[in-house]
Amino acid sequence: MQSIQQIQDQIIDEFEFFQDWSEKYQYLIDLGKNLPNFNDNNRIDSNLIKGCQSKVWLNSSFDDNIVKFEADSDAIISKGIISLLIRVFSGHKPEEIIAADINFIEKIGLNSHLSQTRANGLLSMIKQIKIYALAYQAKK
Amino acid sequence: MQSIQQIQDQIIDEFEFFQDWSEKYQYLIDLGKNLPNFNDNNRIDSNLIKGCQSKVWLNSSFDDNIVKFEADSDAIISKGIISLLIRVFSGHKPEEIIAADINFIEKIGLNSHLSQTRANGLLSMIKQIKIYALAYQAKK
Amino acid sequence: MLDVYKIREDFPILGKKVNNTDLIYFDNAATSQTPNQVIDVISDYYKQHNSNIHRGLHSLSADATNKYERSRTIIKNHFGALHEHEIIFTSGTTHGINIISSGLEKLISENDELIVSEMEHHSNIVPWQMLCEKTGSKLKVIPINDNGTLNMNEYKSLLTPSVKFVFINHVSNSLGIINPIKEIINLAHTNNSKVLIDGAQGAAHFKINLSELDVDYYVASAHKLCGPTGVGFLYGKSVLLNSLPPYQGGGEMISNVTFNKTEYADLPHKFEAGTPNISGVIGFGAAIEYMNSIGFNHIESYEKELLDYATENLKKIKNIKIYGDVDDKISVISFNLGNHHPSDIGSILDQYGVAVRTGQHCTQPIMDHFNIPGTVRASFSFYNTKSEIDLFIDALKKASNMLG
Amino acid sequence: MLDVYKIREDFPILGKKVNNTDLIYFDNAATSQTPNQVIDVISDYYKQHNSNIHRGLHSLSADATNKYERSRTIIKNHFGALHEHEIIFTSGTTHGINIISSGLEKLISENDELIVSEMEHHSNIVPWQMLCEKTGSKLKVIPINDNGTLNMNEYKSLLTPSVKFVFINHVSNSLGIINPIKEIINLAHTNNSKVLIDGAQGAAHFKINLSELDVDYYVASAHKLCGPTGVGFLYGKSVLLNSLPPYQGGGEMISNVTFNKTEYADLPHKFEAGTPNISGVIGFGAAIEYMNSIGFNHIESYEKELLDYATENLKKIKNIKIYGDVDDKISVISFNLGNHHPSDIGSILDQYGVAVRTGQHCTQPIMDHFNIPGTVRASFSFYNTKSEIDLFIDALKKASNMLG
Ligand SMILES: Cc1ncc(COP(=O)(O)O)c(C=O)c1O
Ligand SMILES: Cc1ncc(COP(=O)(O)O)c(C=O)c1O
Repeated sequence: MQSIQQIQDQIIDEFEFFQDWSEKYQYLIDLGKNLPNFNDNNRIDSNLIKGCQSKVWLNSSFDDNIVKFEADSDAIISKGIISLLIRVFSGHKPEEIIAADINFIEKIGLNSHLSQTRANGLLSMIKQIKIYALAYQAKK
Repeated sequence: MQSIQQIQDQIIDEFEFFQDWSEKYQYLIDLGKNLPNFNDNNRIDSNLIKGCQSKVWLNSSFDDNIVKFEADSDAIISKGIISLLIRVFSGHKPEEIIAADINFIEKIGLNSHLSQTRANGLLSMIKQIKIYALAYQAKK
Repeated sequence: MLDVYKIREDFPILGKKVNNTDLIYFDNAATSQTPNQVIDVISDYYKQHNSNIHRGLHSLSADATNKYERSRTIIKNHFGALHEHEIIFTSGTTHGINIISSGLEKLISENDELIVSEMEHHSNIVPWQMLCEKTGSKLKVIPINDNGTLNMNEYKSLLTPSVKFVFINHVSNSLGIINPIKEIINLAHTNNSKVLIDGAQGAAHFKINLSELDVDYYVASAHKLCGPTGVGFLYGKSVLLNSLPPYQGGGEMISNVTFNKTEYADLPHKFEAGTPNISGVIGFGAAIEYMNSIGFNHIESYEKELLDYATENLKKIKNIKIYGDVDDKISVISFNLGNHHPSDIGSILDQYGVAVRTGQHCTQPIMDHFNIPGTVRASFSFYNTKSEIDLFIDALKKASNMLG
Repeated sequence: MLDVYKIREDFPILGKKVNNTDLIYFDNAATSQTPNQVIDVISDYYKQHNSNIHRGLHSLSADATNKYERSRTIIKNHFGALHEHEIIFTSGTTHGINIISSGLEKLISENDELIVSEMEHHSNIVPWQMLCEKTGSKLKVIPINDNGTLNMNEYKSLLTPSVKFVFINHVSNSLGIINPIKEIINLAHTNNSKVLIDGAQGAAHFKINLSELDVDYYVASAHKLCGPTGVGFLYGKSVLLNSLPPYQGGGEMISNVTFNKTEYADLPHKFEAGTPNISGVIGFGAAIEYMNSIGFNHIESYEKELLDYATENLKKIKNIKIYGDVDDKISVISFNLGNHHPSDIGSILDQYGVAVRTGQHCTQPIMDHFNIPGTVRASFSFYNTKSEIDLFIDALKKASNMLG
């Protein structure tokens, strides 16, 4: 299994191929479309993340000291971003998630293409992911 | 007895002698000092005029179809201005007072030497004088 | 006729580039842009006239006071109020509504009813909900029809004797629909109900005469009228404003203070506690003068032209759904494209330099009515052009392709 | 050291002529003047960044939001708050006080007592009188000593267990006296009372750290801090602000609206209903940065120098009476000359270009205490000079001669 940093580096490499914002957006849209189906039972209010203009649901599970995430959104670009976050965070130990320094978003130049509102949504997602990890670590 | 307009014209003539604002102010101050004593019994709240920074009392009497005014203030420049107003208005018939068009203040250039706050106070005084005249006319 | 290219020179921001392309600003219903004529008046205020107002004896203060009060006269004249003191300066529409809702606390009781509509901005819903919570009175809601207009029959049947107040927007901010406020006011008055009109969107697009309308209260914000942020006005009939208690306590709004007894000042000062937004009020006056120099009749007809042009061309796009597509509208178009989320459309349009608003537009009940998460809202102003609309529609088609 | 002649170049208004003579602006306690660094930021906002904030997806809105929130960070850092959301933007000190007084309506009851002082500004008296009227609670008043300072012994004896709140100004606006707020806060906290400090005059003259002071609420206005009109801030400890109900209803301050139930947003939005004074907030941030670029330590020591110089020279004038002539003061001098009415002095000084404030300064109880109709108040700022003070004293002597 790759480390969180390794995954981020990989994503950064992938984005270097894109010539302009529209290719990046197209890639995010495609990622969004291919996000694995979300379990309808988890599409509940308590899984909603505050602070996004679109609805974003995030669910997590913990098994064998590994946290897994699944997520969904009613907006496709949000789904694409979520897909990247899941790729980065899902399948790691709580302590790794808590310690992770998330730098790929800036490096792939997504920051400047995300409005403040979207960027806040993204921060809320990362915060929620870390809160889950903290909760699982405390449970141990 | 001169008309209200004649008295105003006289005041305008007098002020033409003054070279600058300080002479005008000195004149007002002297007028204020020489304002006849105000009857202490009339120094009551109901005679106070609203809208002046200094306190201004205005009292009136009506006899033989003639309105007489007396006034006082705790500020000397206000007293000087009041003195001019009394000279203009006191001793006239209610209908003359009501109809009077007060133009001397602008013409003697006092406007530009009176702050908004003072000018408002002046307007309040004239308004109160006219209200008294209206009341006496109604009584007839 | 209006020379739009000449007018655009007054608005420096319209020459701006965003995301390496020309800005196309179609978010005018959220806030309008500000011409040099207003920006310069504000700068000039700070460079030449800045001083606290009303109580000062010195020349600078007299100067600032005159300018501030001159704005009150400009606004009184423009909106056809009878007296200067019927114009209360506020920090905006929301503040104006809250002055009234807080003032009514003592005047509304358990058995009274209030009416709002389903198409109100949250600013014209939440204060009345708070008032109802405090007083035990009941809030009744006029539903909208499926074309977005108010259901006037329902309004008539809701207007029962216990209704004390009706709160309606002049123009819906999310749909652009112009409400028949004259009829709404007349019906209410026949029923002995008072009316507050939320004019946040109305005041900017046509000239109105408040005393002829016979409206009881009217509120608006300068920032939607080419004016600065942080200022607006509340109009109220003298007799009504006089019957309300003051809103905030502070300097300006009192005439006498002792620890035994405090007397409140007369209108308008009673509602203008503390140092006001002096530069904002002066800028607001300049904005009204600027718009009048263009002429509201020209603004109205040109904006109608833009609306018709955009509506016609948008309708050619497959799967577009416009909400509130009726005749009586200001230049606002709210739509969705297929099943795409409005935020996806908005984000891509932004990359093409087109600024539109997406989401609920602070009118969640409308979105709930149509069962949608929100809309894309393009709102045009008299400084926008048809070629900007062309570029917007182009960008929209590209967004549609990208989203597939 | 501070180079006052260099600093004066930042303030265009200081070069103005009034009544054919150079303006000498000594009315800084009423409102401070605004440097180009702030004026330009405001113009630039309207020329390059104007947009409604927070809910917009487009770049311009993101840009305006970033600038607005950046001001919150500047103010949080400058005043030593722990969190951004402890800084609520208001339209000024008066508004900030009213948010708290209205918020306490449900939290204060008949048997509670509140403390203010005899030296408060009306803005820090009237809201509490209104609160007492609504709740039946009692307002107790700390008297001042004849030198103008707070009677701290009386304060201690007023601090009984039923006292829930203490409301005191940091610095008296009419006398300039600096109150021992650290001691006032500690005594109140020992008594389980909360403290609101009215910092309208304090914030401008020295650097303070709100979390170290452990104050519960603090309010101030930008227009007294080289900033624009119509903006200020309310600081409150998170846990206290969270316990208060919202003040105004409207957009921004809610997270969910239906006609059945409305949920309020988190801090700071809960208290920032409606479109805020965006350009004002951004200008406020610029003003704090400007003053920090000069340095509050320099400002403080230079203003002290001006105060001492003016006090020394004023005292040489026959029949002058200074109110509040104590050591712990900001650069404000309140005085009367013989029996002359302050407005007579003020009017003549104005003819010599000197702008001072005259009257009660919204502190009628202090004037009642000294049994005077008002005072002449000269207040100096870091951009004033000793030669201006010389001219002022000259003019004062001439006024005295004229009045005889
Ligand atoms: C001590 C004090 N409190 C409150 C205020 C009121 O401030 P504002 O008018 O900015 O609301 C002032 C301003 O004069 C003041 O000096
Ligand atoms: C119809 C309507 N009402 C009220 C408001 C609130 O105005 P403000 O935010 O200026 O207080 C708006 C602004 O979006 C509006 O469009």
